[in-house]
Amino acid sequence: MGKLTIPQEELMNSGHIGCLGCGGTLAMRYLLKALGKRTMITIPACCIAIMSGIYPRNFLKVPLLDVAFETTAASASGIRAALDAKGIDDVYVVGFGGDGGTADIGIQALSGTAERGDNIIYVMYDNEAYMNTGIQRSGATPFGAWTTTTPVGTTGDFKKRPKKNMVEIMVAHDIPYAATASVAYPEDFVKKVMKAKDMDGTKFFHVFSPCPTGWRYSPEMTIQIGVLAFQTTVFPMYEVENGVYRVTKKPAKRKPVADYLKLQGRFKHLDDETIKIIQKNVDRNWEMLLAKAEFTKKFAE
Amino acid sequence: MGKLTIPQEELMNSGHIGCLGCGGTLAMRYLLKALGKRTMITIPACCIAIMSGIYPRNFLKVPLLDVAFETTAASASGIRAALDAKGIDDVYVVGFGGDGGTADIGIQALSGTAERGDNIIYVMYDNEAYMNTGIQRSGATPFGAWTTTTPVGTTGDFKKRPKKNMVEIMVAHDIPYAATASVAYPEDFVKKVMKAKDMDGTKFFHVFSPCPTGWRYSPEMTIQIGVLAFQTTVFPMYEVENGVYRVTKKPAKRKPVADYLKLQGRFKHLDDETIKIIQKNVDRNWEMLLAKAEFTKKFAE
Amino acid sequence: MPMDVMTGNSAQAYGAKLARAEVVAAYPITPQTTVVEKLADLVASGEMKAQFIKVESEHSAMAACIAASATGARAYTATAAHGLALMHEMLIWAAGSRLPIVMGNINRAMAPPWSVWADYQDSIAERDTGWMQFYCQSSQEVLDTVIQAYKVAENHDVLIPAMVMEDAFYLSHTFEPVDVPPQKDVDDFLPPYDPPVKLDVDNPVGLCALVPPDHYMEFRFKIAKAMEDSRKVIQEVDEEWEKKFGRSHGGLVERYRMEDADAAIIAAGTMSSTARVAIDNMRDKGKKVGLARLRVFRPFPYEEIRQIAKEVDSIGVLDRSYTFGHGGAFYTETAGALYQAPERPHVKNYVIGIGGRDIPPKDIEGILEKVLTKEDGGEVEWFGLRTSGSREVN
Amino acid sequence: MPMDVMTGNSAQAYGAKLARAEVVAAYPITPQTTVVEKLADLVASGEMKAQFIKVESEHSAMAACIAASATGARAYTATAAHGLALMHEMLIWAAGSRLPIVMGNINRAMAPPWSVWADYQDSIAERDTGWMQFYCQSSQEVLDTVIQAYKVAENHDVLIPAMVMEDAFYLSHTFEPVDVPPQKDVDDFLPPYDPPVKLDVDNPVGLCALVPPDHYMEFRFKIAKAMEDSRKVIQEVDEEWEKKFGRSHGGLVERYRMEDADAAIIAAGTMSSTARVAIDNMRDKGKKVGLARLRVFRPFPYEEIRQIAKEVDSIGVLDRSYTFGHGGAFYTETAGALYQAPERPHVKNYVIGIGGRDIPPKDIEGILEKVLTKEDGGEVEWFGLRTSGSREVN
Amino acid sequence: MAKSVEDLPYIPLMSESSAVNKTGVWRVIKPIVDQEECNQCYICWKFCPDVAIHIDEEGSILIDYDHCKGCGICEAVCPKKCIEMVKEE
Amino acid sequence: MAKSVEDLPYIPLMSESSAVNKTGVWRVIKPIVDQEECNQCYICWKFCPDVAIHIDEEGSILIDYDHCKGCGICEAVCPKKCIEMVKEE
Amino acid sequence: MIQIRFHGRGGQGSVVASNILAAAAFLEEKWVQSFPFFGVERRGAPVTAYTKIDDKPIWDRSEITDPDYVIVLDASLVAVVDVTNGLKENGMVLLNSESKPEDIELGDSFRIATVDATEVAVAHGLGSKSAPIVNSSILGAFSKASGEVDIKSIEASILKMAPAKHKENAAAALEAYEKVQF
Amino acid sequence: MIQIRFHGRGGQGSVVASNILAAAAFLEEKWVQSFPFFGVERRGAPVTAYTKIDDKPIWDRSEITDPDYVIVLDASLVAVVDVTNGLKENGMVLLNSESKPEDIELGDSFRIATVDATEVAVAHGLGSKSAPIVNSSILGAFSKASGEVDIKSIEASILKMAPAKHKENAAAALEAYEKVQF
Ligand SMILES: Cc1ncc(C[n+]2csc(CCOP(=O)(O)OP(=O)(O)O)c2C)c(N)n1
Ligand SMILES: Cc1ncc(C[n+]2csc(CCOP(=O)(O)OP(=O)(O)O)c2C)c(N)n1
Ligand code: SF4
Ligand code: SF4
Ligand code: SF4
Ligand code: SF4
Repeated sequence: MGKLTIPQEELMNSGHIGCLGCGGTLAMRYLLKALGKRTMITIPACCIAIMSGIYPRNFLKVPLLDVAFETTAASASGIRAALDAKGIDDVYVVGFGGDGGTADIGIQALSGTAERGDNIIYVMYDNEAYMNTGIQRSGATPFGAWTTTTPVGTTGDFKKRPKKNMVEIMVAHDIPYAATASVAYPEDFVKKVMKAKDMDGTKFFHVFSPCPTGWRYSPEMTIQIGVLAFQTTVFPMYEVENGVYRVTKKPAKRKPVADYLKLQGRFKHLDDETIKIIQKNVDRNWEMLLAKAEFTKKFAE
Repeated sequence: MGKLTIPQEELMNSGHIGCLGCGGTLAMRYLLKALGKRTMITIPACCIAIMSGIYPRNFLKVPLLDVAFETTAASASGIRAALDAKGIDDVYVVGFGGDGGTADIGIQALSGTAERGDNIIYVMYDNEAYMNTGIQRSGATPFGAWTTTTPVGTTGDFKKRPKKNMVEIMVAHDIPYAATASVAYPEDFVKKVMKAKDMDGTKFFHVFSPCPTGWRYSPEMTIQIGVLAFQTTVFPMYEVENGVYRVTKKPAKRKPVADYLKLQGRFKHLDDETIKIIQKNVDRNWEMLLAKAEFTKKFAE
Repeated sequence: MPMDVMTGNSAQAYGAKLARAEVVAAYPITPQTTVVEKLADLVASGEMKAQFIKVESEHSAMAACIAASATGARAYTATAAHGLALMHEMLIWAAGSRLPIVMGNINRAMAPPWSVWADYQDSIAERDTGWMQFYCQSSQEVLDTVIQAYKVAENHDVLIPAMVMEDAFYLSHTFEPVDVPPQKDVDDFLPPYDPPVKLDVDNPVGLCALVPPDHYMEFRFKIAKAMEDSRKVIQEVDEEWEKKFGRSHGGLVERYRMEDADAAIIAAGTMSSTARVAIDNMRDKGKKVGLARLRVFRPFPYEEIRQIAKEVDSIGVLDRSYTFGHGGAFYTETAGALYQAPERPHVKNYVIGIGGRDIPPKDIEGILEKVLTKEDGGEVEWFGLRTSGSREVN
Repeated sequence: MPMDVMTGNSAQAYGAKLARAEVVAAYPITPQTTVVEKLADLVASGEMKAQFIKVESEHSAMAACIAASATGARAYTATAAHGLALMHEMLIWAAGSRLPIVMGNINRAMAPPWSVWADYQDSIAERDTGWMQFYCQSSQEVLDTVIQAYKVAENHDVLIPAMVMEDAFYLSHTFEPVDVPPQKDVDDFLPPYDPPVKLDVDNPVGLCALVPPDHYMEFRFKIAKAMEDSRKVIQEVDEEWEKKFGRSHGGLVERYRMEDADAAIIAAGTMSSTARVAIDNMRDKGKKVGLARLRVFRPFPYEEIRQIAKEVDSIGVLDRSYTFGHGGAFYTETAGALYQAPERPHVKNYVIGIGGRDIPPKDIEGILEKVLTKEDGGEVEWFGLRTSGSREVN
Repeated sequence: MAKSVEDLPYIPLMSESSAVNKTGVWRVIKPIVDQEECNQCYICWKFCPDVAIHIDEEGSILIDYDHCKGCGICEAVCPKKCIEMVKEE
Repeated sequence: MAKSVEDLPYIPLMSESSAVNKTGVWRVIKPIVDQEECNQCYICWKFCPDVAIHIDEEGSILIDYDHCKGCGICEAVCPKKCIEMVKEE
Repeated sequence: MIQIRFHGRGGQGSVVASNILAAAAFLEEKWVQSFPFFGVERRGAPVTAYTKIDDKPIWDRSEITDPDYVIVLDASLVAVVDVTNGLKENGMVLLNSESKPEDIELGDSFRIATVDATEVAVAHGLGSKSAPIVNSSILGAFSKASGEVDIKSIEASILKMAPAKHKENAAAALEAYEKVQF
Repeated sequence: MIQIRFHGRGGQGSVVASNILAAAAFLEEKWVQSFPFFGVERRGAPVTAYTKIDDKPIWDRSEITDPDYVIVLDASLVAVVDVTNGLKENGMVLLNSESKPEDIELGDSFRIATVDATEVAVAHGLGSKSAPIVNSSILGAFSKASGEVDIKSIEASILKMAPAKHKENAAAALEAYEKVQF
């Protein structure tokens, strides 16, 4: 028998009703592998919230509290406080929300939790739009993307503002740990979770979770899309511990963003000019990240 | 007649009901001097919201919309959209909120406005607690401070988490301009507003606004406290243009934070050990800021 | 595009477009989503000239509408269920500010448990916020009512915001014929928004002052008064609409086969559409039954309801929501209004269709039968509840 | 500390402390602030063992309470007006989840215009959320009711959250004698919270599923049923309290001098306290008037109200809120409940004290006089409205 | 199927595994593993979003066709190209 | 003072300057300017939170005692020490 | 009133088909309603949609429980979904299948029609063999097999409402109209 | 029932005074209520608070419009606030003032009492001359001038409830008790 690179135990059930090739479910699967059974999870309205299908089914093997869309972090804080009140200190508390539920409507609760430093793990699985309601723009939708509320039309009304940078925002909250991860790199993700899970305070993960339905690509390409996001540095892999940046995985050679964009229907309207702008922004962000990794080194204690 | 260093026109009325020596009112006064008459302002619940006293009085000479506590930025976006719909493009739209209304309950609306890049000016006057309701902690309350909800007590329950860093959070939103300012340095503040007001997109100001009532110092010291915050670099003066940091004013020689803390009743319970921690954090933040100013230089276009 | 086939949600969007809404601020939620998407399309294609603020929550959607309306722009939004609930504070704000915002609400059951199907708890739970509430029974009515609602709301005797309700899926996603009136005719009908006061740099005033006990009550009374005055305006606007466009939606309460009826049901939304079939069937069997459709729930049409009480001797009130601790809101308010009526028909409450349970004509026939015979057994019956024992609560 | 002098807000905080609330999540708002501050003090001094989550908004306060309660902890919060309104969605959530959270609400008028003074629009606008509502008339009742509310709410036949109301300033900031029972006695009265189901890693289940139309209605019916069953439990718990602590607060409706009364007023909160003085004065003049104090508005005490209707032939319903488009909620619901009663006394609505307007005994005497003489002139009167003409709306 | 009110718990507990949903019926194309070629690297196992690939006692890859939706990821990630998607009958 | 409902506008407009609030009555100590010494640097003017220091036509500092609350900032910031706070009668 | 129920898989356009059919009947001055059964629509997962057609306004807004016609866009669904549930006696099932009507086993009380809509669709460049877009073809077949809606109206509706490839879809409908067996 | 109204400035502790007075009466087994007039309390701005004292439970929760006593913590307020508004005929005004009662002009229908509470307070180290904490002293004076509440009860209440300097406050009350003129 070969060697497994991530834990074998499955705490997510099959039979969930995610789309074919859904990246978000992989994020959940890996996370639970890293955390194990003594985990409680709270999920706001999003694709993952309805994975169980209908009453009385359940796609998870750990305690699960479905909560209102904008309350994930506050709910996780509430669970933690209840456990603390009861003296239970060996259970991980996770808030697991989509990018919309995290970066838009849930950002206030998350900001509050992080400011208080409540001892929870927050995972944002990022499919870059409101998918559960049918592909509307979110704050995390990248520049250039089509969605049903950035419908291109005759006015070229694709998303014009950059993707909201949640890791940076969380780092600004002075939390002990924030990191990116990708479903295309489960070992990296699992390792980061293992590293952070016992730190005190609020831990944040931004997990790149490709969505064939919303991004308009064929379901078998989910992992490939994740790999390209990494290789083009559209979505780099890094972690920030107490303000100190570390790139956890560098592409051997950076590929042009066009390689990533062209596989996805949501970008098919982009002209070369716009792709150039995107490339420029990706370059700048990547250089910024490297520079931060460099200069924050000396702030590591 | 001597020379005025800031515009003479007063767009704020006397007779407002702020406390003696209120720093927040100065923030409003300077802001309006910098923006002039063609300004619309929206104010959420906070000390400034009730400055007019009771119906039918008004402490401002520009159009004023009092709004619900958590809606400042969304309200500013709404005003801007209405002006755009009517083709009015020579009016500044300002959201003016306290630290609680901005960093806590209003952060989501602000984050949304910044993500969309709506063309407004947001000013957070920071008195480091919920003052209008009687000095409860806010996310912007600094480490170590007493408030009525961090009452020290026998458990040493002063605020234990650092002040939420709003400028950093806003910079992470990729806005064209974010800056600190202080009522102790009106020229610096006015200059920054003049510089930013015509930029397109969301502009953010974090204005240090000492509060004799909540900070427990005698009202005549408001300016002095602001000066000390600057000199100790508890609250440094800087601006961030498109991600590029610039320290706009450096203290000739940094004073120890104790000089700042000891003037204020809200810090009187702090022991030397804790003051040392505070000093350490202030040092680290200051060095970080200088480092950022250094490394981001090359990202200036 | 005069007569076309479209969903209730498209009809909402076209209503907003024809009304020339200038600022749209909205957030997606099933089953409202296609309203937002349609508006995004109309704006992106240049067909509709509006600023579309793609807010990060419904709370901000309503906040932005309030600010835009206070600045003198015609503002529109749409939502459903949790989105509406999240706006609650802002709904009270909009009404208190006397801003004639119009909002579509696609009635959906509230969680938990999660549901996306039709029921009215969402909008019933806003009955105390000071908004007018229109419940529609067809896509045509949705489109027409959005436009009518602006005309009513912006009337200077009214200046009260309005919600235009659609049943989840039964209207929102149902494709059916709709006559789309020409823009010119709508423009004739609905003049530009012209508020008595607005934010204006040339005329600076402050809005939403602090008002101590010496005047607060008087300002609230003015809202009460405006809401009372809206009754007449709603009626007139629907009549004017009929004159211009050839169809009326019944003003506050639409009557169906009420002539010489012995018994009537009071109902709203799509179930009152289905009820017509049931009533026709009953009438075919010689049973004298009729329908009073609650098109408007706020202001509550107590005059019209009292009129019904004069005519029949048994009334069934059908509620697609239930207020825990009392009864269906249509019922308790109807009973409340009838207390002062000289006539005293038998009145009973039927709670039905909760959480999207389907309401076929035969269920309504079953209820009509009970209403006719004044069948008793408690004030409130959860009709169609799956049970092995008794059906009543209350 | 047996008998002490304290404000209603301190009484709230001591109630939560004596009930051994394990998780407190709250956000400050005038006039609730001193509840939060007192709790912060009690926790910081170690007198109260609780986790205090200093949330960034009321929406998160209720979300955190819901999650804590679902994890098996006794949860408490307090708020007022805009804070309550901001929780609206979460209130429906808490009730739908059947979580016995207890919350203090300091009734304050809603903006705009801004006001910090007493009126009930805030909690009336939550009448459809599925929470029990207790309105208190003294600080003593506040303290006792917080503890009673947990006992009622946590009863396995109930499992419904509860709000304990105080009038802004009239109770919240009024210093008066309060008997603080010993912790031991309260512990005897109120056992630890023991929910049928909770989040538990050793027993993992999921809460708040997606429920399609085939079962949603049945789950909602269970809430309706639980709310009905709470009536008995509220009564019993108050009786048990009286046995143990020597004072009752009247169960759902407290009666004052109703013996042989010809006319009665229905009122709640501090105005019913003041009304006693008015009633005594009237009785002294030989006028047979009484008071039915609505201590509980949810569940609505229709049985008790119908009993009143049997006894008197004129009723005045006093509302410190107004539902635009109908009438005061106490009134419309009272009239609704009376519709089914065999007796039919004269009933009229008096809207009073809106936005903190003071209600002296002589005003209530004025109303009692009108009620006695069945003075007419419309269904609803805004009593004390400053006007040069007519006083009525509706 | 639908239960009456008396038979339901007081809240809708999620107490049954979603594995009762036979999502295999969604499948239009079907993965077939060439067990000969497979070198048990478990990359397919790792990336299956439907937890529909199991490792049996011998360490072989086993596809759970009751739940496999036929997304084709396993085929796409298999470095040895020993999984093939074929049209469902 | 309190108006009747007919005399109020439809919403509570803020249409009157707050200057009608004579906040000078709050004052316990009172700034007195030594006009001789004052060199018209206007630093006191700049920092008065109550907009209670005016500059007259000659450029002199003028204190508006109707609104000055007596916070003492002007005294504190005056570099020439020519403002003195004295107890209010 | 005529009531039609569609069975398909997520991604095959059953809801669009129900709308196009309604729009086609509307062109013939009929009153119509069409609507989906709302669940979670996932690619490959079973999906249901409905169309009602009548000569007078359709006030009844309740679900369809006893259809006159059932249209199945993917024959493999027959094994998974009870497609004839509630179908009226002598009602018709139209299947996308290579088989002949007589080879389809769905009981004796229904009329069966079949068309190889997949083949037709692929021939007109509508999707691929494994993911064909069959909704236009099946509507063409329905026109002929049911006689309820004229093929001209179907064609016009497709030209107006198809999300893409209007002409190809129309042509496919016409071809399927010819090829349907019943 | 006895009704007392306090006038002071924000920061002088009028509300605390009203509470201490209520608590003192409560010690004498009276029923009490005390509450502030809620406005924005700013340092220096006029503030009002109330105390009600009775032998039986106080059900009347309305505001006090016709007090029996008015206590003015800062004599300069007389120029700013209508302190005798509603005061009952022959009611008493107690003023913190250096003047003698007979030199105070507030009309003939009221009794006047004065005490130099500022001097007493400063002598006991309670605040400074410009910001004295006079609330304890004035309560001591009230005890004597009104005869409504025993000075022992006032003292006990101060010891329990003063926010700081319990002893000094109690001593100031006792001294003012002796010094009040009426
Ligand atoms: C208050 C509120 N507004 C809107 C919704 C509707 N809603 C449910 S899920 C969802 C989108 C979720 O998007 P995201 O968080 O990005 O997760 P995804 O579905 O994309 O995985 C929306 C808008 C809701 N449930 N509650
Ligand atoms: C939803 C809501 N919650 C709470 C309040 C009460 N409230 C009004 S102002 C305020 C504090 C404001 O604090 P901040 O924004 O820091 O401004 P400051 O008063 O300190 O100047 C609070 C909690 C409110 N108005 N609305
Ligand atoms: S829409 Fe995207 S994120 Fe949602 S279940 Fe489908 S693939 Fe996953
Ligand atoms: S409390 Fe502080 S911020 Fe508020 S008015 Fe007073 S001094 Fe200004
Ligand atoms: S096709 Fe997809 S669902 Fe099926 S086994 Fe392969 S990866 Fe899993
Ligand atoms: S004392 Fe204060 S308020 Fe008065 S003039 Fe000087 S700075 Fe202004």
